[in-house]
Amino acid sequence: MSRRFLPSLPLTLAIIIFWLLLVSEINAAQFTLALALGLVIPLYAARIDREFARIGTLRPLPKLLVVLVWDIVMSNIRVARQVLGRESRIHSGFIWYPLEIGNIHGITALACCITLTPGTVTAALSDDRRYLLVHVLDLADEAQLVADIKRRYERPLMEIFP
Amino acid sequence: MYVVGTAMLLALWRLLRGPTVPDRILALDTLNVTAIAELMLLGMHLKSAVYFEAALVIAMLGFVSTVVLSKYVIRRDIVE
Amino acid sequence: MEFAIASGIGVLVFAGVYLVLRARSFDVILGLTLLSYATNLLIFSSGRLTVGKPPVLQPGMEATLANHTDPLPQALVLTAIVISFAMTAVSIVLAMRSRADNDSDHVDAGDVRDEREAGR
Amino acid sequence: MSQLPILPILLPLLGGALSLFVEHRRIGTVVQRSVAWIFMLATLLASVLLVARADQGSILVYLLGDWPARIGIALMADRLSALMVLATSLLGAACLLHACSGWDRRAPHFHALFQLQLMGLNGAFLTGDIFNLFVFFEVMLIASYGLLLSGGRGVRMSAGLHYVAFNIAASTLFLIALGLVYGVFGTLNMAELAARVATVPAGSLPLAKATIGLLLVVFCAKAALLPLYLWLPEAYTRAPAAVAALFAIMTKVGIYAVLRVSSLMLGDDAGAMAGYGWDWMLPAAVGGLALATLGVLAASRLRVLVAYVVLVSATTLFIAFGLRSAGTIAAGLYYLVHSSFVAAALFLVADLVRRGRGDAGDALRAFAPAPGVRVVAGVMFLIGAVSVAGLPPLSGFVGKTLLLQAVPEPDIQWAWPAILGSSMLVIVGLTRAGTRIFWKPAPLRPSPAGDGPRNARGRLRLPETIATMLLLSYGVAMAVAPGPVTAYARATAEQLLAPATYVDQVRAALPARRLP
Amino acid sequence: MLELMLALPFVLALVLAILRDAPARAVAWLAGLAPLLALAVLAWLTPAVMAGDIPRAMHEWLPQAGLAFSLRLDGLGWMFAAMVLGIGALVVLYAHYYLGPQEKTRRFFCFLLLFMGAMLGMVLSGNLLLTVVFWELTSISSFLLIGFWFHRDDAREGARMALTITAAGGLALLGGVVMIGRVVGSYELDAVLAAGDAIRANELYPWILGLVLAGVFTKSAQFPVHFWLPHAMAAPTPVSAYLHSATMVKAGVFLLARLHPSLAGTDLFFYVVSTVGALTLLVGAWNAIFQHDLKGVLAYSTISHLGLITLLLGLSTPMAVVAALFHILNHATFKASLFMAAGIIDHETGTRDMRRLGGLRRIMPYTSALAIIASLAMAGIPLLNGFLSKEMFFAQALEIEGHEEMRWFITVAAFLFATFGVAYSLRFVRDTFLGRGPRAVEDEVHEPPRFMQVPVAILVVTCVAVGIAPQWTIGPALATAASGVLGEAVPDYSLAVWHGINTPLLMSLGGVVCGVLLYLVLNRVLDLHAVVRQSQGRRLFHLNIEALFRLGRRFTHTVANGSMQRSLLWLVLVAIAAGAAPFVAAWGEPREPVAFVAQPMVRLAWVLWLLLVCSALGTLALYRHRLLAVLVMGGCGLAVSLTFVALSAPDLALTQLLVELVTVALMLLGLHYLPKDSPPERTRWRRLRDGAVALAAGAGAAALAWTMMTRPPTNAVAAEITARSLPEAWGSNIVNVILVDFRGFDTLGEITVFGIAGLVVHAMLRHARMAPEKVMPGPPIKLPVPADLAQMMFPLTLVVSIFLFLRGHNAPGGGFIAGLTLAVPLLIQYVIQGAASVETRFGFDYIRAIGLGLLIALFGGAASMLLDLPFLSSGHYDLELPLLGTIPLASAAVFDLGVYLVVFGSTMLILSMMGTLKPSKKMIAHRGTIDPATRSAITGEAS
Amino acid sequence: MNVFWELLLVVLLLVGSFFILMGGIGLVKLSEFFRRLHAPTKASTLGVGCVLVASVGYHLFMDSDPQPRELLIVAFLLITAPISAHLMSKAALSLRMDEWPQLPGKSDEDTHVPPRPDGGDDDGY
Ligand code: NA
Ligand code: NA
Repeated sequence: MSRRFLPSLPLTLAIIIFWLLLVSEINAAQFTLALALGLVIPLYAARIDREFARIGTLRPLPKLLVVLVWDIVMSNIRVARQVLGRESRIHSGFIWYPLEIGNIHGITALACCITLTPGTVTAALSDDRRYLLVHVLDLADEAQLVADIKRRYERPLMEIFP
Repeated sequence: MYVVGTAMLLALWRLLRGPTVPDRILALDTLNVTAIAELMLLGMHLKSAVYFEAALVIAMLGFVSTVVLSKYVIRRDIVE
Repeated sequence: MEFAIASGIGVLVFAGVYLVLRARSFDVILGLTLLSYATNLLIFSSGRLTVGKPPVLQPGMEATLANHTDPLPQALVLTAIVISFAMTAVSIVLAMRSRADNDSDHVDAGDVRDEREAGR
Repeated sequence: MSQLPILPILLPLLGGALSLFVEHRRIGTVVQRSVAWIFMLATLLASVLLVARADQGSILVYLLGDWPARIGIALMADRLSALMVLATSLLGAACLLHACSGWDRRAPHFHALFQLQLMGLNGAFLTGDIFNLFVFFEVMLIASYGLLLSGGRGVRMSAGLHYVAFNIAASTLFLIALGLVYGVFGTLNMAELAARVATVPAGSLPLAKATIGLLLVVFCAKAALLPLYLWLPEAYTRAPAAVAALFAIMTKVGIYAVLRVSSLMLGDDAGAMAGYGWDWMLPAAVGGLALATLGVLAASRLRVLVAYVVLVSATTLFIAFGLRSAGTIAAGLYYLVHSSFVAAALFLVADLVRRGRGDAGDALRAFAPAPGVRVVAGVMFLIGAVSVAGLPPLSGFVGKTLLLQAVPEPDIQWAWPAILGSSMLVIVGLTRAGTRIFWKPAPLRPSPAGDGPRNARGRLRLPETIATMLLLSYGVAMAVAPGPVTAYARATAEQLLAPATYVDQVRAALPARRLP
Repeated sequence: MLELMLALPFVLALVLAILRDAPARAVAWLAGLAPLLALAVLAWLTPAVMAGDIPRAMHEWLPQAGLAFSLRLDGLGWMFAAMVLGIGALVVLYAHYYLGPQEKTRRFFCFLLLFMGAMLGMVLSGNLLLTVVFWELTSISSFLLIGFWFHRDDAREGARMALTITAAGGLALLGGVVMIGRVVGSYELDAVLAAGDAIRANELYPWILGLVLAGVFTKSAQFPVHFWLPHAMAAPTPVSAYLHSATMVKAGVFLLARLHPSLAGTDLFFYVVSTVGALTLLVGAWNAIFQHDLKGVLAYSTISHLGLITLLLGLSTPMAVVAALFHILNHATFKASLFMAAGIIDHETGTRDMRRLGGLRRIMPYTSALAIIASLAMAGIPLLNGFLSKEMFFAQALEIEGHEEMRWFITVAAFLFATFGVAYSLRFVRDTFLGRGPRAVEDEVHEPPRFMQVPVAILVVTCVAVGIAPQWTIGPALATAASGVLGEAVPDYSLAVWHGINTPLLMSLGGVVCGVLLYLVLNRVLDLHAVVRQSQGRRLFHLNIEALFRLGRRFTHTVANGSMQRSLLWLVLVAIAAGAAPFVAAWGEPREPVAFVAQPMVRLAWVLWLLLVCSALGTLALYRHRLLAVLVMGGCGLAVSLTFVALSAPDLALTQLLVELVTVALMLLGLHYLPKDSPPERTRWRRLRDGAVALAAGAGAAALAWTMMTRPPTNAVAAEITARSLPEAWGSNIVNVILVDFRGFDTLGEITVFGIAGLVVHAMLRHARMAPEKVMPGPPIKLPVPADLAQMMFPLTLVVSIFLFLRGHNAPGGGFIAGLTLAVPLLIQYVIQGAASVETRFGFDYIRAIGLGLLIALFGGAASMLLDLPFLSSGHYDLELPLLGTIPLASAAVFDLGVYLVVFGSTMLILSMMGTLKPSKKMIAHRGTIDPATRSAITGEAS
Repeated sequence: MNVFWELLLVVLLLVGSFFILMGGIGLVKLSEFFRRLHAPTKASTLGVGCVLVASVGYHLFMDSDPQPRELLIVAFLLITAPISAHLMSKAALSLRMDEWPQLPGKSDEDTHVPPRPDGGDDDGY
């Protein structure tokens, strides 16, 4: 029943928050409207969604976010240095990142994390969803990088998207 | 603002210069992103909130042209 | 500012007209699109140029043209944009069909074909 | 508050929207056609009422949104508008009838597009706002693209491309002109514009002239005046019959707009702007007439010939209106209505011939169509040709005589030879076409290439015949009882030559609820 | 009564047209009924006319043009009416026997009655415009009659030639008549006839005369346009007997007689008319001698006699007019009978070629006798009617006063006329009826059915009767007719056969003798049978007409070859001219300085400017590589959007941005089916030309924009809108208020356009068979990561869309923007997930969405009409809800909802149609696949 | 307090602008597509993020529109940037830029896609 009328609670919540942020006023009317939207839109969105997110636990999320923001800032600085510095010192290249996580949302989130962190960008996902092709701006130690990604992002994500 | 403006010009240079198609797509994408920043700066400069919608729409949908162009490059047929 | 807009319009018209006079349907469509940018700018500038005074009324700000730019041309441009978009869509599809049916994307493809038929 | 002026716009819109709901294959053609006819007849009724109201002499001003005309949009139903709307509806009814013989099932969305085309035409005739005129131009044009292209293939597509691209370019120009109009005059209402044109400061005069000049160029392009007529023959030739027939009124929209703008803004009250543009338009009209006439002679297919006949009538109208006297304008209006009907009828006849001759189409060589078609089509062609060539006793003669009579003394020396000479050559062209199409016997043994009558589908469909006859009968009626039409045309011309009334009526129109 | 008389032929023609399967005899009876009944009416009116009365009938037709349906029967009209109807009745009788059973007699009689009616109308008409109407009707109906045997080339050509020439004359006549109307102020014949002096004194008189005479001469086959008449002989003989002897060709001289009181009496008239008449007379008579075709002889003889009549009318003396009228009657009788006889001969022997005929006297004695008598009348032999009028002509020629040279000229012409007339009559008689028997004709030649001869006999008897006892037979009629032209000025004249021995009689005798001699000499010396005379007129006409057609074709093909490039070039050129002309014209004039303060240009604006200009030029530079051009144009769109933002137009910027996105998508969708790049230009010259044109256009546009912006604005309207927006339209976003309220009607039209665009695209693509230009090998790619993200975004964009819609009235947004904001994310779904996958999940009837949107907008606007307010009058209502507080509701929002739906539906319809085209397998193979290895990274295309 | 916030805003703006500029410079300066891809997509993300946060703060204090709506822009950017990057790199890969000889400063390692560790075949990229 609840799947039918409430396909995705996170989505509903997101919509409500989203709406209230958008209108930037919190009163009864707007809240009712937000609620209505939050209930109705997922029903329609469900038609497009192929695989709805099933959330395991949200516990690792805060830590993941902090790590991510920190990484973004740090690697941004690094990239900035690289950009300003001499280009010949950069050694970039592709690596195939072996995935453990199988949930497509997890993969997506991981790909996002990799891409958002400067210095790495996901270029492709293999058809069998077992490898991510990652381009690395400055490829110093391939194994180290893979291990970092696994530790910092993939593990927490596997908890969130089992 | 001028800094961002400069960034836009750099992107424009890449857009016109190429050399490859993805480079130009990238430049267009960058133009979009810098435009958002520029709009917000303008909003601050003019103390006005009416630029929000424009920035929001660029942020939300500006990537569409990137997606469409890339897809064209990949497959020629953008809706398969 | 006025000079910039006027010259921008001029450049757009220049590029647009040149492309409109090309022989291939797609080039013509590109040209028409550029021309429609120019048109939009021109209509827009008919309300004269004002920076930072959008025609959105705010509480406490008197509803006069001192505080707001002329809204009418904006509405006109909006209509113009929509209409030219509709026309662009139709012309693109038409270019596709003409290409598919007449085996050429030359704008005068039909004539070429007619002549060929007549020559038979 | 009378809602009459807006009905010819809203009814087809409603009809078009509803058509979209009933056009599913399951619902069946009967329902589709019923919807189409209900709204067609309702529009016709509204136009008749509108003419009746307009003929009382006052100009109906309809303030949309209850805003004063200067800040909102006003519809203006004067005699001219009402006449054009009625002509459109009459023509539309016949075209619809013709289409109901089968084309409407082959062209997707035909009924919706058809109704919306009527909406566009009526809107263009009724609006009193120049930007709104643009909008309705576009409604009309895009619907015409649809009607032209829907269900078509092959060469029609490239002809369509020409038509569409040219019109888009012209519309772009229209927009540029409109931008200038607002920038220079600060208003879009045509009556207000008329008032402001007269008081334009000397410093702005060249700009104002350029603005109005560009507007006129656009309208002339739509009206297919020299040298902007090159788009017309192809487009009209390739269109399906019912659509080509409806297109007969499309060039008239451009002429209407020229007449409207020039009578309002370039009239005698317009100060330094009075008469601007006509110095160029009259020679262009004469040149256009010459070329159109040559086109009639050159035509290798009946459709092309009729398309050039449309051009001949359009350019003749420019001459009539360009002489700018009440008499010539009145004659021109009569001629306008008549020529729309007759040209439309000829398009339908051409289609009959095309079908009746199988592979030979409507080419002006070869032979007569199948006997079943030949007689009826021949008689209808004869009537149409006599009308359009200006031979008595049909409407063309009346129009031509009125025009000849009204040409002012000093202009006789060029206007008469132009009019009579073109008539003469049109007769030559039509005679040749008629004798070749209806009088030439089919070869006894069809050649193996297949251009014999083997493929002829020599069967008349009743709606087609009735539709053609209906159109012809409009013309015949205009000839048998020309009094009302000419009287109306005369009154219209006088109304047009007194634009001050128009301006005053607009300014005097008060909103129902709002402050003025 | 006059109406009845005139209506009879038309009504019966209609009856014939309607009756489908009537037997031939009934058809003939019905056809004959028209002239017979009309004759009865005429007879009933005759006493009054003879008494000098003029019966009239008057009905308004088009008073504004002076065109009235007014009929009047004066003497002249009476004479012609009698002739038209009398000979008409005989022709019907004759034709019934002439036309074979397989002929379409019904149609023939229908046309014939039509013609009879037209001719009758012309002679009865009391209004000059009405005369023109009937005049042209005779042209049209004679065209149909001449072309009756339309399967024959000569019939078609003859008909066309006749129509072309006579219709041209008709147009000239129309011009002349309208001029007469200008001078006189009325077209009523009475007024015109009374205003002769005014007409002759008017400076337009030469024009009037020229135009009217052009009509007269063409109709009556006068030199040099006489050549149509012989070619009209392709008509069935009854037609020739009727039209080309008695009626249609007489229409011209009728009109000349009719307008004689108004136009005649000047030197110009005298010289022109009599010279043309004299020339025609000679040319016709001379040519008649050399014809081999029976009808050819008769046709040229007719030309000659028409020339005589014209000449007489040109002489203008009362006596000459009487002679003209007399000769009209005489000629009608003998020529009609001769034509009929020729028809009988043709009918019976199968040929009209005199070289193959002869000796018919023995085979068909009765017909021969009649024909010989009629020929003698034609030759002007005494005791026949032709002699009398010829005598009068001679007398008039000798009596010309004041124009010595004309007197000589015309007298000589008269003598030659007599001579030639005798010669060709002689030839006609001898070659046909005398001598050896017919050669190479079908056997069994015999007399025709008796009733076929009756009309001939009647006519011949008339000839003889008039010739013997003119005063007794024709006197009253002639007097009546003459009074119709001359009024009170009818001279005393004697219609006696014998006037004593005088110069005219001697001339006649001399003519007969010379004629016989001429014939003998010609026959011996030249061997008449061997002379083949080409009609120069026909050849010239043909050449001219063909030249005309060729000219038309050449012009049309060079000017209007259907080239779109040329159309557009002209449009641009004309626009440049129209824009520049006023400035060029005002170049030298002093210009007042304009108080103009430019907006300051910040450096950032230059960035935008650079972006705009560079990407515009970039597009231009890269246009041949289409993908790149689209890409760079994206920068252009962005620049325009940002310009709008910078210049205080957020709504515009949003719209431009969204439209830009969709446009790029559309272009790429289209590009899949179009060649990847444009071939290089053909010629450098063309590039330069277009470049120059474009440069001029660009400079012009910039100059116009600059000039406009430097003028002080006149924005009272904008000020009023701004002030009234919130209090009266309840919206803070003035642009949106304008869109849905002040100028909501524009928006209604605009969404209609948009909706139609969707429909058009749908209609064009639904059954289209298209093949992509090139296809990539391999299956469609899957994009799981972007798909997942996009899927996450979709509900959020939906929220934004609703937000933009709801807030639009007070902040940037509104139905249009919101609709696109909804459509674009869906487009992304199409792109990333593939169309099939989206459409199966998100089945949406876009067409109905468009319809629904239009309906909602319509009803939203029309709601106010219930309150008797105009369409689109906005209402405003604050909905008080217990928990939620006040919710403002504006009727404009309903309208905007319609906009929203239409925009969404139409955009999606377009995108989905373009995205889901299913190409045919065959066509893919035709165009081939792309080898990824050959693609260039620079253009993205296979090289 | 105010000074502190203002200072923070200024710092945010400076940082944001700096990174945006970095993106632009990187876009122009770097020699090869995949390297260029790094610079703007992320530098811009952080840069724009900073600017937006600054904007939120600014409007909060300037009281012109004291709402944190700009955060939504950040959210959207974070979602869309990976999509763009992903597709652009796919596009670049599909054009096989590694086989294109003339790029300046190009080294093999940059554009050479190593074989999959498990030897799997992946044509689709
Ligand atoms: Na709009
Ligand atoms: Na609007």
